[in-house]
Amino acid sequence: MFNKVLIANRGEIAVRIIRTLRDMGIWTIAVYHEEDIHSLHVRLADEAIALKQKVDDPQAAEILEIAHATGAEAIHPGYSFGAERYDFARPVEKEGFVFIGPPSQVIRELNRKVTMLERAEQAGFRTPRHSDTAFNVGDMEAIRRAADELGYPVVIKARRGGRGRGVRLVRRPEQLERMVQSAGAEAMAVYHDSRIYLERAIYPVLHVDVQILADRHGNVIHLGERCSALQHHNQKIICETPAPCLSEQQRRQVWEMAIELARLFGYENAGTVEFLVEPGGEIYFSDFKARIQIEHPVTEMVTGIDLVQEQLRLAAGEPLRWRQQDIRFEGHAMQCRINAEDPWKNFLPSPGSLRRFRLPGGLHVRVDTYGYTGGYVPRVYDPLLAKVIVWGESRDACIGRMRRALQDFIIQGIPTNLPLHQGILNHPAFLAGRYEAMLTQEAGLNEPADEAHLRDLAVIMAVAYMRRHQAPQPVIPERLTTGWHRSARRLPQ
Amino acid sequence: MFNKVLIANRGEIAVRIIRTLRDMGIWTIAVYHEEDIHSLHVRLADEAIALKQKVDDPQAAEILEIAHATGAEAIHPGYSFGAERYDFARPVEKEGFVFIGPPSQVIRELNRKVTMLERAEQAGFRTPRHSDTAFNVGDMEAIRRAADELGYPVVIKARRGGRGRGVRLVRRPEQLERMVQSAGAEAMAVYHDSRIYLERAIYPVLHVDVQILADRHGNVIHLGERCSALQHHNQKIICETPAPCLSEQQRRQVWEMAIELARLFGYENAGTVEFLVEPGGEIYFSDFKARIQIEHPVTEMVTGIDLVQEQLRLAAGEPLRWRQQDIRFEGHAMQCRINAEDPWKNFLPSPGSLRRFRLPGGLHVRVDTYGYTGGYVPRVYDPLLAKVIVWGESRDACIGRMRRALQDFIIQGIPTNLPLHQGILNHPAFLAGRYEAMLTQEAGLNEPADEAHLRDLAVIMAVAYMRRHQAPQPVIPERLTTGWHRSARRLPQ
Amino acid sequence: MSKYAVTIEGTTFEVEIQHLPASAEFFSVRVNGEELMVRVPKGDQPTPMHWIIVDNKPYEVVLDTELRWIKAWSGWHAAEIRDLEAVVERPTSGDGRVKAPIPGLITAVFVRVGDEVKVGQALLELEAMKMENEIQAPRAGVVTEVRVRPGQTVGMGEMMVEIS
Amino acid sequence: MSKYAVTIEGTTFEVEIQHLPASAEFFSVRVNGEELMVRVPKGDQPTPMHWIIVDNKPYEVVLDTELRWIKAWSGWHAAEIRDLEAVVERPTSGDGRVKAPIPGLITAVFVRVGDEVKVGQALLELEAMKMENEIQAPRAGVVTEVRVRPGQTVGMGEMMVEIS
Repeated sequence: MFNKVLIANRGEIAVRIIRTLRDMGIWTIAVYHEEDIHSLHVRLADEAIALKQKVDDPQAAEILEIAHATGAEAIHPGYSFGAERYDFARPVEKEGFVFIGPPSQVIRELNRKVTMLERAEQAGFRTPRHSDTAFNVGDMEAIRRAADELGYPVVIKARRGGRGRGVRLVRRPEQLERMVQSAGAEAMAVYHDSRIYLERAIYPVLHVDVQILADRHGNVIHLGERCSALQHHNQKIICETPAPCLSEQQRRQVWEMAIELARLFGYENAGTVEFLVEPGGEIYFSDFKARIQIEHPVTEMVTGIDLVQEQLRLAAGEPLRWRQQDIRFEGHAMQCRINAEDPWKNFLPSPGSLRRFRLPGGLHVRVDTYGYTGGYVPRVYDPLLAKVIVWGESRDACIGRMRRALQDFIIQGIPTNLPLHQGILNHPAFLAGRYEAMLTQEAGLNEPADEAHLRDLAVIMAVAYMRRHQAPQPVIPERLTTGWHRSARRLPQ
Repeated sequence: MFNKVLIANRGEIAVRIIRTLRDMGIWTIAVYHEEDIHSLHVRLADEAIALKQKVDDPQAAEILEIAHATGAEAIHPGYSFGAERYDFARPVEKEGFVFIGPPSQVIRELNRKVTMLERAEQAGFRTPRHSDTAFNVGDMEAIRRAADELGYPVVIKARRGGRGRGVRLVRRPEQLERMVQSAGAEAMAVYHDSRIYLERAIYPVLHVDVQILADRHGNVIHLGERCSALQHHNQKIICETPAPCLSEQQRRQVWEMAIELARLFGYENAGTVEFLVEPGGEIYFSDFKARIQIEHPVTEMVTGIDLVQEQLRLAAGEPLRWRQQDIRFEGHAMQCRINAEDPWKNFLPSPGSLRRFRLPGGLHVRVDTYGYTGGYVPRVYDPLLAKVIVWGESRDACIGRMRRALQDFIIQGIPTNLPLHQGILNHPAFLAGRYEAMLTQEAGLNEPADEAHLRDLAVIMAVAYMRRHQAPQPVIPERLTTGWHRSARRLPQ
Repeated sequence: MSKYAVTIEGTTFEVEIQHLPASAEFFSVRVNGEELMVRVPKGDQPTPMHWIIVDNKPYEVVLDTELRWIKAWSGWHAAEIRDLEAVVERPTSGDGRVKAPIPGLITAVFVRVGDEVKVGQALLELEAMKMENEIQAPRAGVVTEVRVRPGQTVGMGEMMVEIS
Repeated sequence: MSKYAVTIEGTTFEVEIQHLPASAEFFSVRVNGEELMVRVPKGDQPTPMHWIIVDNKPYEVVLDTELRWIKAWSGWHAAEIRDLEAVVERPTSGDGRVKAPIPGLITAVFVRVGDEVKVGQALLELEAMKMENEIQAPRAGVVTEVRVRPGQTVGMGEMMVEIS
């Protein structure tokens, strides 16, 4: 195994990888941009090197210079879209470092989304109908023609794909141009490639991902599926396994398809095969991610397997340690993404200081985060602050524990999307596992509260108001010093 | 299942129980003495009632008054010695509440240690040789006679037993009187019963405990053993499962003996059967605890079973949910007890404010604690502040993860015994699983450090010293303002 | 004694608070004719406080610095509070200036000067922290000024659109 | 520039610290002939600080308020520090007064006035936080005063025994 590994990522991703490396006794080299100096990953690593560039989008040259200087043997790209960049993986390999992921050639093939889908189609897999080619965003005439051919609603997707970025659902032709420009701009910012392609929209649709592990000796296994139908701002905010929305037959079907697809593309290391499932029952292969996902911990919870550890072993050329029949799935696991977003301001990002940050704990509760009391959510990165992952012997037990864990997660200093999760965890459609019904309704943000509880909350507000006035050096905006202090904003309904 | 449960305990015990109850959707009623107002259990409960008495030793009357007033249906006594008090359990039953534990009659029988051991002997179990009766501490003549008969070294034990309190190892006759007085005083303080009995010392000896679950329908299963040979101040500071010190045959033997003993005493609910194992191979039954132990989380880690949840189900009269063959033991688990004790002052208790309290996290790491940043370790209770529990697929993986977890546990404000654990986790005898060899050597407190590391530490000290001088309002004791500031104390070797 | 009207989730409560002489931690509170004991435990409590015991129920709360909302275990609740003993009552400022809540890049502007807008109507799109964020009208009215155009970066608090 | 001698785990290092003009966060340090860059990141750092980057290695440290020891990932290490530029060098106080480190109950006293004691020898037993705690002699010498007897309770910092 390696002695020194460089982690070319930031935030909870870097924290999560550093923890496994240190569990294994491997020396960890973190990199950080000045914005991230107060992130936990800088403090947990054995060595931390300042970068000139932002870390979520690393240029190979600077990272390789650091790898040479520190004596790293391998480089872990993390599991954001940076892990899927051929122009990062290839130089890493060429300079003689081990890239913790699939060979760069595989990454390149999987990145050409249209070609990849066509190869799968030729092998007999059903895919969502899509345009034959990718387009430059300037080529509106061709784009419009392709959209008309597919029929509305249509989905715009970035040619390079990943993380729900550069994705837009277009319901009516008159929205097309604006959406194409917006998607292209986002894709340019994220992937340095503004090209997009079109896909017929399947709506409502369930997103099901299958985790696979493949070694370079031809062995491929799957570690079950994850269902992450609940999306907000095109990001999967709640995810669980096993998927409540699949029949037993569909479950086995996606498992087998994932393994066949991994073999078809000659995949190696840990990867994720993404499917779209129509509530009617049709299953479409939609994407193959050359990495693990933000949601991988739910798979770790039900299998007991540390996926980052297996990534290292596979990248080091070791054979898989299990056959398919050795893998057992126990109980149910769920993950909530806690974002630094203000539910009172249409979920705008809310960077700032974490004045109080008390994590939930106890049996079967895991939190992956770069935050801590006194830490900071930087302005320049995505708003993912923490992931709360819980396990339960059943889905109900899992939901009960998640509810408790979110109640006990105390974050002061910035608003977060915690209330959105609490609303979803009490939504009848979610409790029934009917994800498709969630898509058309917005979850309320509050649990039903009885009069005695509201009375207590009113008392607390009154005491807080009074204490502000009594504070020795009050820093009170003028509008608070008397009368109605401000019309309270209602929550988005 | 119950709707409202009162938890008659404090600290990490109350926190741990509250979490499971809330996972199950049960309303939790905490009690607290003024000293504990800043303990996490007060903040996590649905309802928190102030007590006039100290909480670790609850008088039934006040607790019952609260149970009536709040509408509790059941009372969980926690898992300190208070859980084994007949004079607490009996009134709880009599007033119509469910006592979460075995029937009070069973508690009474198990409390009479000498009688209990004799009953086991009559049923064919080997027990350590002990005095025929318990003594008043004033009766030194009889005690001396009994000690001479058993032969030195001899162990003084409190008649009421439990938690290593009132226990003294006497190597030479001239130590006897002082040790008896000291043990008696401690037993009086803890159990309100100063009577003691004597046991022939088995030395070196391994302590092995077996977790059992029994329902009121005659079903008994075990959940494996725990090995906690590493004691400090007579408390088990490190504990693990499976026990590395047992042969496969010994392991099966203690499992079976535990089940037979549970049947012999008509046990119900979760209980712990304690054995002493001579390195030579002889196994002695030494105690039967009418409760789970501080160490129960390691069993939860390898079985996936929430023991507090099962206690509730069993107390509610439900049958066991598993047969013995359904129980599977996966991997290895370990627990370190983090005590508020100053390793630089002979492990004196170190109460005070938790200025910084950052928990380790990630996959398979659990921390049970009543502390948080801004919290407080009170002066009047025992020094157990936190338990770090980790799981690994092997013992080595488990130790690697525990090492990392302890490195990442940041506690500022008070000293703790963390360095003692770090020393043990690097001790060759511990790494080899040879517990018996640990008993005769003290672990060093530090990992071996190379020159470059020491150089960095020296730089840090120098910078810290300089910054103190530069602080705008230095609060620097005179001896720090110049010259050698104080002879550094060496750690206890 | 202080007296407030607090509206929470549509229900209004009249709350009278009396400091108990013995201690700064305890208050006697009268609400809807009931007498409750309230405790704000000392410790590291900042303003606004973050934990409180009301009638034996501990509440771990996060309060908006402007006291617009309260987060407790039951979720987040909007609140309005009025000091019933305040002599002068000032109106809210009624500010219709829409400022950048976060630094970022303007990717689209949907309104022009003279447009009539409704509460919640999309005004523009601001890209920040890797997200497209729709900025909505905080009040109904007529757009009187548009200071930004697509492609422009804005700083925190920079005025973008004015509605009056 | 400041200059210190620091002894840690038996090895003594001479450390020269130079503030870099540009920032209060960065220091240039010379130790054993090597030049190292040190950074004390701002933020909520109290005195003593709790994290620092030395030569690209982040250290999460807990320092004794009296700088007697440092806790880093490698464990706890005793340290001695001497300011090499201090003009007046005062001796350590050599205080032989043994004070109660914690409030508690005296359960046993093992020495009498006039006894000669060695470093680490047991002086008395103090019960506190449910534990019997042995209080040991901090230095060798002769017991000149014993102020406590078994059964007596002592407060924090109360003088119990003096050795000179």
